Amino acid sequence: MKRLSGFYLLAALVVLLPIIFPDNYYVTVVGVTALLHAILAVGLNLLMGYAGQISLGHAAFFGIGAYTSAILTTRYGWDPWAAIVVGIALTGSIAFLVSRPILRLKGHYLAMATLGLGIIANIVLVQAGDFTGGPDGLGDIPTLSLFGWALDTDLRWYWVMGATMLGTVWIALNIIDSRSGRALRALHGSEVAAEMMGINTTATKTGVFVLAALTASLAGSLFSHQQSFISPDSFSFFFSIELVTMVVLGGMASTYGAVFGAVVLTFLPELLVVFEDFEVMIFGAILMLMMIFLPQGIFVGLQTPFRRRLTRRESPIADTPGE
Amino acid sequence: MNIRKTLSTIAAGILLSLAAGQTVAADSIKIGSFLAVTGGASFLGDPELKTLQLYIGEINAGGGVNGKQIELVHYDTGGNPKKSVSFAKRLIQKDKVDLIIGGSTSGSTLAVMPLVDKAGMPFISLAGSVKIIKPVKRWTFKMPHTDAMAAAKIFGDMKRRGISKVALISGSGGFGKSGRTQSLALAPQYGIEIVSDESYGKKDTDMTAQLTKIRDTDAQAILNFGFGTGPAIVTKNVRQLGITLPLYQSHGVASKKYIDLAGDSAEGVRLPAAALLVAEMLPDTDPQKPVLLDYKRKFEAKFGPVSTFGGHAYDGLHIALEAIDRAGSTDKEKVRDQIEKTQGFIGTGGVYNMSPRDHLGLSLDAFKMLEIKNGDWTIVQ
Amino acid sequence: MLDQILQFVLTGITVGATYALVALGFSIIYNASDVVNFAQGEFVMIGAMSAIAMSAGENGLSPFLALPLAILLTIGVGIMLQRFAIAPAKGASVVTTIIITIGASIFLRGVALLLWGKDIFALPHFSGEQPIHIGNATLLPQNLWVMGGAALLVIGVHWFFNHTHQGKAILACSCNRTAAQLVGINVGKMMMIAYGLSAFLGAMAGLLVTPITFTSYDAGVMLGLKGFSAAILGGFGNPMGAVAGGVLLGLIESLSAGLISSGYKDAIGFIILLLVLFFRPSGLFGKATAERV
Amino acid sequence: MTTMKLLEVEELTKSFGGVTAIAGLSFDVPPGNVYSVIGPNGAGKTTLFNMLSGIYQPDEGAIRFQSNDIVGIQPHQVAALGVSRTFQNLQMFFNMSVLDNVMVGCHLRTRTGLLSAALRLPGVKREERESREWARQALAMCSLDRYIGHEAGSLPYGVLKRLEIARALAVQPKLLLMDEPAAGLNDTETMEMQALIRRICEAGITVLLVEHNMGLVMQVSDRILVLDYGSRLAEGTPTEIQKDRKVVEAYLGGEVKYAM
Repeated sequence: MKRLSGFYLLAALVVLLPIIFPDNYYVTVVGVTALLHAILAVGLNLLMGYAGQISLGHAAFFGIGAYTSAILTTRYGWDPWAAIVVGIALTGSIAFLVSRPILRLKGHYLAMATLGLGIIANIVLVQAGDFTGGPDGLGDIPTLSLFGWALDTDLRWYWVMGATMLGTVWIALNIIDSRSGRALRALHGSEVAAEMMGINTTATKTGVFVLAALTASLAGSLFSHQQSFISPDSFSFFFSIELVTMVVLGGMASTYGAVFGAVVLTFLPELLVVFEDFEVMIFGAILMLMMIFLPQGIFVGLQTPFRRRLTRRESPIADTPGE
Repeated sequence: MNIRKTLSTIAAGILLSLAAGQTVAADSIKIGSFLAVTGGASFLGDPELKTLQLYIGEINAGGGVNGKQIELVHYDTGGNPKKSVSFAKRLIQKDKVDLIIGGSTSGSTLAVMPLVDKAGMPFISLAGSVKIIKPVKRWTFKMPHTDAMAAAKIFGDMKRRGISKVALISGSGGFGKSGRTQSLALAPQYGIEIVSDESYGKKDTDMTAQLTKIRDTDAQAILNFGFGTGPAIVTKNVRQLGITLPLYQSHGVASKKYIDLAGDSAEGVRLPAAALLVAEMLPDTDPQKPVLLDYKRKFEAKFGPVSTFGGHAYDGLHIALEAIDRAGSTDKEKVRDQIEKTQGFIGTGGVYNMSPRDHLGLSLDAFKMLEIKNGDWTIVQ
Repeated sequence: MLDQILQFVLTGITVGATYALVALGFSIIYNASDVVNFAQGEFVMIGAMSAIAMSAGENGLSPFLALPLAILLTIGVGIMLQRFAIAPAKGASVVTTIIITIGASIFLRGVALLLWGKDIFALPHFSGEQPIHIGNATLLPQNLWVMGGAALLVIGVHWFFNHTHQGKAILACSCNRTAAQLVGINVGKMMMIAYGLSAFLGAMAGLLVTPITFTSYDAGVMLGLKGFSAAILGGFGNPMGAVAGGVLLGLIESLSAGLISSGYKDAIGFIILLLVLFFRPSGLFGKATAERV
Repeated sequence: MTTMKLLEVEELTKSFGGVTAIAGLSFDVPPGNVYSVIGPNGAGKTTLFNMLSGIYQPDEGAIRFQSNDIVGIQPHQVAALGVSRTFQNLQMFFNMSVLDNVMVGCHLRTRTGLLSAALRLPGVKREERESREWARQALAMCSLDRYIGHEAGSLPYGVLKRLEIARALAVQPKLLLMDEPAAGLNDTETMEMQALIRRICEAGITVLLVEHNMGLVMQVSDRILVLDYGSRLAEGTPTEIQKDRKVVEAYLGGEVKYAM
């Protein structure tokens, strides 16, 4: 299947890395974080890259998932899997409730509203200390186990996170290349025209907003069980910005770009630690330069000239347009 | 630890003495550290790192420990717990350190505790929260006095002054929140009623609204738990509003910077702090005095005014190295046991007596109640 | 009770005046170039930090020299931001420029960290710290400096845009860049003036408030965030709306800290902001933009 | 008589901040016709279109499409009833390919939901194939076959004008609103457009046309409505309109010389 060839390549990479580099810190530790970020970025990309609805508060949904899992398992002794499901349901409901008024807004107003939402969620995590553990966080969150196979090593978490990431990518690719995906992209292109094609843009926006939130919630739950400790710092405004940066850095409206952006932004600070005090400055400079010279994102920006050369040679009868 | 390792250790020792002056030997003691050197808690992490570097350099120049050089592997967390977890893993798995000293903030420390427990890695935390050592976790130790001890010290002083109604104001960061929780829990034991419970954000620039409310209560004193700019602004706002109630701060402001920022408004403010700040004023009979003066002299010669936070790193490093020395190896299990057996160690924070039930080992005496007079610290007798 | 409220209001206006200046800076840059400049808060930090650095120590400059130099330096940073980060990315999407300015703010913070370290610094109060009493409420002379300074700056900016040739030229650029170019306006120069003006406002805010609030290399983040919120609350792209939004946000925070809950005061501020947007999707004083089909 | 009216507009009024754009306008569009609306700039033609397609809500009056009242419903619901349109200022999905643009038009003819799409359930593939086929047909009708693999953003203006029509046709509308399809086109392209409008009409789709090119309007229309300041100046066949004294004075007199 040509449509999914990129996906198979990605899957092969995810599977081969720990086999080629067993017990490598960059694979099993940083790699797991990169995979987690990729799940979040792919979800957010559906909303931002494809549907064109900016969100600067995505960490809130990540946090709701994480905290639901943490609170239900540590305070009420729930089974982690049940907690994940409840977390997803709760996040979905919250996202659904806020989506209608928020998605009426456009551009910078939407950015502000989502940003505000994220900050409010974070303040609640900090202030509702009796419930959330406050800024000190919640610890002793049990790990997951799959059919008696406890996820107690970094490698096992790598497999689970990798599988989830691939699942998310697969679903995202399927959606984009479908009736619903075209509806998303259409409303990004022109909301009025999309309406005139019979697309209920309000419902479509709500749908993708909730979908992105659900993905974030799942990622949050996994994060919670993997780290076994969470605190509000991990769900702050800065993390929301980081997620947006991943999507934009990789290239908006490209699922592989989102994965790529997540990987780059996870590894970059890891590699920059050697610069110590210069790290912050260098990170800022790299971010600026990449966006100035590759405004469409690294992945898309580097891919486009290459692809254009391809399409020029072939006659334009390609059956499936690129994602 | 098996014989082969011991032999290779000896061999390495010989090689090392041959190649005297070489910095890092193949078999060195690797100390890992992750600290909040940048970010909002940098005033903790910065002096901590400087202290570690200063003393490790000095010890290496003097031949190291057990003939081994010490190697420091450090990462800056920016105070972010998620980064702390990732760096702790890096220290354990990639750098394969022998021991970790770090976690400037309680959030960072609490985040890595499950990890070090699983990995069996001795971990000396430099953060304040009482949650770190209560309940005791096998592999985690802690140097700074707890926030509960600070609250107890303050309430004890208030009780002596006949204060029974206190207005509490705290920062919304981990330190402030945890201090608030401990204060609320401890107050009844000292017959103290908390009549007002306000808070402020990390980057807030004005607390007059909260303090105006406090002014209109019947509080007899104000207690502020927080660090960074917050406490200095609180201090200034208190005076601006003409509030004459005694103001207590926590050990979170125990550095000269606080007096600089708050200026005249800081006059009469009381706070519990380690003896380091008033080293010169201690009686000569105090066993801590030489240690404190020595640390102060060395640190200030290179970096400027000391803070108690850097002192925690001094204590942690020396307790760790003494434990390694006693253990005769860097076997993690043995080192852990030896840290737990630390007795009568005189550090900057006080005299440490650890036990399996107490991974801090400080008593309330380790805190001095200080008052700011004429822009300097004085000891309240 | 009334005394309390008076105190809350005085506090709110002081804090709000700071927000207003930052919001005004956001607004000017947005008007001129359609860019949301998330490095706006860094201008405030650079103004304050450079003034402190230049006047510090034995050989430090006198404040009368250090303050103007700090302002000039900040203006220089603002112009360089435009030249080297915004101008080369012409035609980039909104989100891309947002990331660029976020990158710029991180970069500037990194430079400040290297140059001036991580410490917290203060500037001396301009005219003493003897509180002024109004009934039972008090304020410091510096509070008056902040309010008065902000008011003057706002009036100045208003006058600049409505009564000077260059001010009008910048407005023309914001309406239609091509048309502005055709009537002989040097768009590049106007952009630099707009960024310079924004940076100037940031630096002034920094100098005015630092005696009260202190500053450090990372002080710009929260100010940037609050300034953006204020600009949106007032209606993005409406300079006077931004000012009103700033003062309003300061008042909301102060009053909710005093009357409702200090822990949730920021949350209350954002909730009110969200409610305003739900009912007025273009902010309080923003023009509703009907979609042209 | 109801069968003779596909679209009925009754006493329609709309004003913007005191300026009346449409004032008490009434007309009927019979099925199978090309019905044109002309009038000088600012006569309210686009405002009328926006109300007919549900984008604006009228202040007063009624719009009935096949006897369904469509005042107060959303544009996508209007589309579902069988009304499609093109736009004066191109509203292309520039972020998508030509084929995808037109496949969006097949939205109402397919059912796949988010969930089945996400999991690529069996029916999805078949629907995709159908949509692609329908899109190709619509493209073929507008003579756009050779652009099928292109990105919409890379096409010239004239092609985009036709692409917008292809997209609207993919909806399989009963009524197609065309807002200045010939604006900005050269003579050859205008002739092609004229032929295309006829083809669309012959395919059984009623066309409501707003156009400034009088030559095209007179050639292609079955009936013409002349608007002036939001109200009806005249209505009739092209011949009637050309003879109408009011029209000639108010409008054609000035402009038609240049246009024809």
